[in-house]
Amino acid sequence: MDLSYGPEYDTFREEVKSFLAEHWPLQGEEAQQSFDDQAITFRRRAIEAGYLARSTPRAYGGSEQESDPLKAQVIREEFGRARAPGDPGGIGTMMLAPTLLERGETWQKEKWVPGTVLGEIAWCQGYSEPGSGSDLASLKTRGELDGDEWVINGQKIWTSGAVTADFMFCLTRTEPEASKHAGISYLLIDMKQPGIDVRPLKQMNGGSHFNEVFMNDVRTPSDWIVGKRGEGWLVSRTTLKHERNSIGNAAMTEASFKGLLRLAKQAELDGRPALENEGIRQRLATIEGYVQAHKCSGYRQLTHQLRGEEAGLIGLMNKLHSTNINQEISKLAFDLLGDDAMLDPEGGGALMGAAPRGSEGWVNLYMASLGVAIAGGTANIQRNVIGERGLGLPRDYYAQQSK
Amino acid sequence: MDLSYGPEYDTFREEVKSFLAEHWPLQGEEAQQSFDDQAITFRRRAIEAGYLARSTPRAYGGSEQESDPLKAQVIREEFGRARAPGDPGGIGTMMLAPTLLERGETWQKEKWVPGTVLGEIAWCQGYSEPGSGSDLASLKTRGELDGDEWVINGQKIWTSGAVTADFMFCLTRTEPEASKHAGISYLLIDMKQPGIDVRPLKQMNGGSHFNEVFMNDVRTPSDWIVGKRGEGWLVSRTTLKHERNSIGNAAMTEASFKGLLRLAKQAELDGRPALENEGIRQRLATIEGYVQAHKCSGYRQLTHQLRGEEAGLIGLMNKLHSTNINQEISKLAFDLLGDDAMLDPEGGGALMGAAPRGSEGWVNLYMASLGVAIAGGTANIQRNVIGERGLGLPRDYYAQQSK
Amino acid sequence: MDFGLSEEQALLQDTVGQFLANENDPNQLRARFDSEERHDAPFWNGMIELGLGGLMVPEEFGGAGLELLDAALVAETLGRGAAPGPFLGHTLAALAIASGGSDAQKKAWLPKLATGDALGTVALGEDGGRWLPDQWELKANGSVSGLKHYVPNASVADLIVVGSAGGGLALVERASAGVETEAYAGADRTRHLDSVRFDGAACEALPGEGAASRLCDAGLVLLAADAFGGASRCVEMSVDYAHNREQFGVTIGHFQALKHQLANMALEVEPARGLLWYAAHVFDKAPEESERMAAVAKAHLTDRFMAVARDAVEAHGGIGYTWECDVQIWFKRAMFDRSFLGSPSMHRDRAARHW
Amino acid sequence: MDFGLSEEQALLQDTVGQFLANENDPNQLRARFDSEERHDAPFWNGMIELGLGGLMVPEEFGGAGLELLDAALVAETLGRGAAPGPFLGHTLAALAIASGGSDAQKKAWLPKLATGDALGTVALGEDGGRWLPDQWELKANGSVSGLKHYVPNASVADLIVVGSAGGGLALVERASAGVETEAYAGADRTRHLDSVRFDGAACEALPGEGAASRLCDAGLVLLAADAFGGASRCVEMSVDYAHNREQFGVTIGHFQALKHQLANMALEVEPARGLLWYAAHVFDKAPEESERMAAVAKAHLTDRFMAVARDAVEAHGGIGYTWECDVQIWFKRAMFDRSFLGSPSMHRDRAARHW
Repeated sequence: MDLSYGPEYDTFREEVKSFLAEHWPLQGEEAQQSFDDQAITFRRRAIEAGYLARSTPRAYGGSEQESDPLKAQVIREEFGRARAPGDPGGIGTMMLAPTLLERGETWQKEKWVPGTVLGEIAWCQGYSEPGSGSDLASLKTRGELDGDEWVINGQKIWTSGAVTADFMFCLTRTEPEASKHAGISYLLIDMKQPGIDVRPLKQMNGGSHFNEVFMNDVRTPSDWIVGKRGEGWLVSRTTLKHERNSIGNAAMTEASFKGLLRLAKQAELDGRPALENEGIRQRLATIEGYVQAHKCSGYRQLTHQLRGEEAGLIGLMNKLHSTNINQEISKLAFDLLGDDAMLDPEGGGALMGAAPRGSEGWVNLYMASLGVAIAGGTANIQRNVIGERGLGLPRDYYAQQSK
Repeated sequence: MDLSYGPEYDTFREEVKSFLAEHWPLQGEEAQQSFDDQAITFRRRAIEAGYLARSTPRAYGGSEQESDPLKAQVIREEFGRARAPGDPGGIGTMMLAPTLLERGETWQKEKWVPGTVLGEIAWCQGYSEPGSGSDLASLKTRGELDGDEWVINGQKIWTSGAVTADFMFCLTRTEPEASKHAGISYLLIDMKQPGIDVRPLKQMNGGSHFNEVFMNDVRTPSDWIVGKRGEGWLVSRTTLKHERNSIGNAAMTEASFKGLLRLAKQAELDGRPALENEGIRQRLATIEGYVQAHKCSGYRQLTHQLRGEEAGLIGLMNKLHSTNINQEISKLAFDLLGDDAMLDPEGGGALMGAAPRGSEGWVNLYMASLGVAIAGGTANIQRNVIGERGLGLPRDYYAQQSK
Repeated sequence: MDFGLSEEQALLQDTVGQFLANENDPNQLRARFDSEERHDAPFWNGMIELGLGGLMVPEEFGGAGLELLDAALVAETLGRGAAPGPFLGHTLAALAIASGGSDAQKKAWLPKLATGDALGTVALGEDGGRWLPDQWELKANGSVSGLKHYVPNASVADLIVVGSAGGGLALVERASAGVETEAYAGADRTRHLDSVRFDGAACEALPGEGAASRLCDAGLVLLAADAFGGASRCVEMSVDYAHNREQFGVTIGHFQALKHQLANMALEVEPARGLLWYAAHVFDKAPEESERMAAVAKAHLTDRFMAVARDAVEAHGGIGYTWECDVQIWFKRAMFDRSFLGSPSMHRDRAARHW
Repeated sequence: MDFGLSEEQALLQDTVGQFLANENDPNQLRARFDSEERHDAPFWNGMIELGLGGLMVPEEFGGAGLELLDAALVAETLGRGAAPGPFLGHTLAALAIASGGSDAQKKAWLPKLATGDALGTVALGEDGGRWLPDQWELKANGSVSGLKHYVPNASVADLIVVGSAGGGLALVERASAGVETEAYAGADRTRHLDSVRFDGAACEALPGEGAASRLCDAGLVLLAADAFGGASRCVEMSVDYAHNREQFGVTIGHFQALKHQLANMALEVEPARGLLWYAAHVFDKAPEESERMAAVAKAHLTDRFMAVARDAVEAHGGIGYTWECDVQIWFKRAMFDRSFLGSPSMHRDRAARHW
């Protein structure tokens, strides 16, 4: 057991540092560009140097590096420290690019992957619909071939980033006669066309992270399909083989806890410092146990990756564990706010970030911790996954029937 | 809203008191009898006076009083204060006698009811089997008619009082060709015969409240059956129409909480009185909220009875609510025990009683609160009942199928 | 022995419930919640016409002469319907005058409050969560200066009952010189809060002893009642959703995990109904128990409401987290009920003093 | 960077696990648990033959020269198997001498402890939950008098390491004059406890500085390790039961409510594995973090074990509450782990001092 990165990676870290010292922030005229443009300029160089788009082939605009989760971690750490742009976050690099690389035609990869890994092209995901949450088999958005174009009608929901996205990858029912999963295709759609109506979904905290997307006779070329007709369900399940940031999540949870500690040190309860209250201190320390466990689980998962092993049970627990911890953090913070717990939340767009600084921010987190619990699979779905895939328990009857 | 019992019942209470002053404890020679015999002698008089066996017809040894839950409550209070024997507790008076009265033949009522309500005859219940917990339809104990006798073979479990019982009322599969519930009959069996082997089930706390009963060619007359052949399932579900003791349960919970308070006043935590610890105090006060709510729910349920109304949702919650409260009480007590929380529990036979006085008793409660959660339907079954019968949600798929 | 509602009480709840069904249906409620207006006078007038302005005002002064239990049943119904408006502060102001005012003060104010000609409120909270009589530091001696926080609907009130040092109460007319209100951006958009700064404003003490603690106990019970109504509604909304929303070809109420979560929610709420009744009942009939039971009820019920509102968001899935889903209205109402007049932990400590 | 076990460590766990599978199968464990004998010498000798007597004893003194992480992995495996015997006290006694003993003391005792010729234990607890060096009041100055509570297997030990006022440690031979043990009726029948009364017994101080706090930190980590192993086993037993027990024609694992309870149990346990490793790792490699992490790990893991043992009883239904069901063995082991060396709340307060 060794938590240091070892001399090889110390050397690598120095290389990354000198690259950054030379290339970020941009200088001279380049520094006058918009931030997005600066990011693209910088990423181009970082890809050339082998630091970004590491799993993407050079042919499609990546740097095609051997998989090395520890190098990836060093890069994240140093880029983070220098506040330099890393790989573009979000659904484009996380889901669309890997899917295209594994399943797409050559021309599709050439057309979309380079711009995606650079951050020039933004994507949104068209999976969920109002009538189908965890039950994708029931989706209703339909596409019909009209000459050499698909004509798409339907409604998507929970679509993050739809307002700014250039394209959507969209599960669409194209084979109405086929049953359930078998009738779905994976279509790519230009978001900047008439017939697409994006309506932000306002959250209870006032922010708007998600959208509804209404599609009315939306058109896309017949060959903007990934995989064959009716294979969309399979395509959407393409395994993601990127270098997962397993300890980033743990670091965020730790940052939240530190923020809670700061709050507890400042807050008063019944006229005394809150930290002197034994009930508060015990609750804090209990949360600390979970936070430390979560942090160490991050190390474990990184080690599994380094060794090329499956993460197993612990890999299935990340989301629910951090959700639970963040809920406990936000509840305790709420109790420390005193009368400020009646205030309107500071409705940021973000679902969850570092620890808030003011009362309204903590009220926001009190609500946002519920949103996070729901986004991308409710706690109950997470428990199904742990129970079924982790503990080998039988599948739910109704889900089974619906297959 | 009026929590006093009113003048009518004050008068009634005085009558009960003078009856008790005259008749309990027994005097002279009668006081030399065994306690069980004294109880029977006393109950005979109390029935004559109309204070016990109130819902049982005079023809079958009862006092045949009009239903009056408040009188019943006054009687319980005053008999309890005088430590005089009340109606015999347990399954005989609670389940067998009402079932016989509603479903039995006249000769059956005459034979068994009077002794049961007096406490001369003790019963045990043969429902659960090792392979069937909440799923009674799957039970395997079988009875075959051999001339004018049933011959019964099988095994029952969780049979309280089997060691001392005179008879068992036993669900038995007599119609093997009929499916599930339809093949079951409700037989009465003399427990004092060869072929019956009662083995106490030792609990984790060392006590033995339950038993296994093994039946090997056990015999009972062919007419010791309640209802028709194959109707046993229906018979076992005969509604109980006795005067329920809805606030007795709440009083026990309150007594437990008071015991916890006493413990908290005596205990030290990290060298200081536990009650000064804010965490402990908040936990105590949080429990108090539930205890008070439970107590008031008892008043509500009594009022529903007095008014002849259905108790509705609250009536379905009694057991799970008190189970939850008792678990919280025992957990907090456990935290107050310090190093004594390593001690062997005082393994009493009782599952739950008033608050323990010493550490071993609290350790016992810490375990017993789990046993109570399980006995007579686990928490999950209670939640099904609340969800299905209380909130109108659909029945569980598998339970439905098995009907 | 009768621990249940009388026919009159059931009728009172029905009447108010019917009024809300007509005048505060989901669309009307939504419009009020989203509105930037902080007071809806026509709606409040409707409540006044029902007699809700003077529930506990003695009949001789034009009120209904009812008890706290009745007012709590109304508060429960208002909480169930998330009724917007100044009922809480107004009712407490009237109670304060009825129980602590001089004859002249009663005559001057109670009829107006009962008829809605005057709108009352109470200014209790001070810096650092000092909500209760023995914590107040604001001095009121002929005139009053200083700051009160979280005063319900102060900007539209005519009369403010102000808590003062030593546990006293004083009347201040909002239109007087030296009274300024400033709006809070509170989460609960059904009951707006303002801070009130007094700068030498004229005030008149209420002479009656003990009125301040009666006022606070009553406030705790009314908050608990609102919380019970709101929590019940959260359970109902979640159960309704489970009956209607489908996944995998069946309504989600078929899923045992959700069914049990809903059962647990109901179990958190329903048994507390009697606790609420009891706390109101002893306020009316056994005042020696009132301080303790008001504290227990407020702590227990407002905590349950908040917890069950969180559960209701989860039970609604993604939609539960949106602004358009009504659950948020009750969620934010729970935030108000829980903090107003002091946190559950503060009241648990108060209840613990009686052990 | 490698936060995982080495091949040697995995092998060590396998070896101990295999030994337990052979020598402490469910029937053997049950016989030991039900037995009135408080020490099973042949079984302990088997563990000695595996080298478990001197895991952390330096090789020059006949031990394996391993670190706390290795000992914790063994303790985890023993916890998973609910292995009866004096491993905990013996290991801590050897560690105390190895880290705080004089050369002569090491030579005199370590080889014997490693070979099992002597059985060691530690006497730490005093009245009122005083478990830790800065709380000890027993005086040891050439001779020792006074009472120590909850000493593991004291009645069969040869050597007792006694904690003394000022945070010192001293060696006392159990056979000395003035040493008397008395059995506790502890719930955990796999690790028997005695009180030890010293009455002018001869003792010999360990000269090394800081050995007492190292001993206690190591003890906390070993308890956490035992708890992790036991908690994992509780989850496994419950999952196995859900795979086998049938109701309504299907295994009960089909019922979503139970499935989610089992998922929650696993979620309480599995993420704590890394915390245990980390606490052991910093004891070995970064002692400045050790006090805090040992406290966090002990509090967190022993609480999880107790909670999950309760859940396991419930997950087994009626049978889970019986003596014959093995769950109770771990339930009672959890009671030991949670209280021995001080409660979770005490250690949380200690961890909080580092904030």
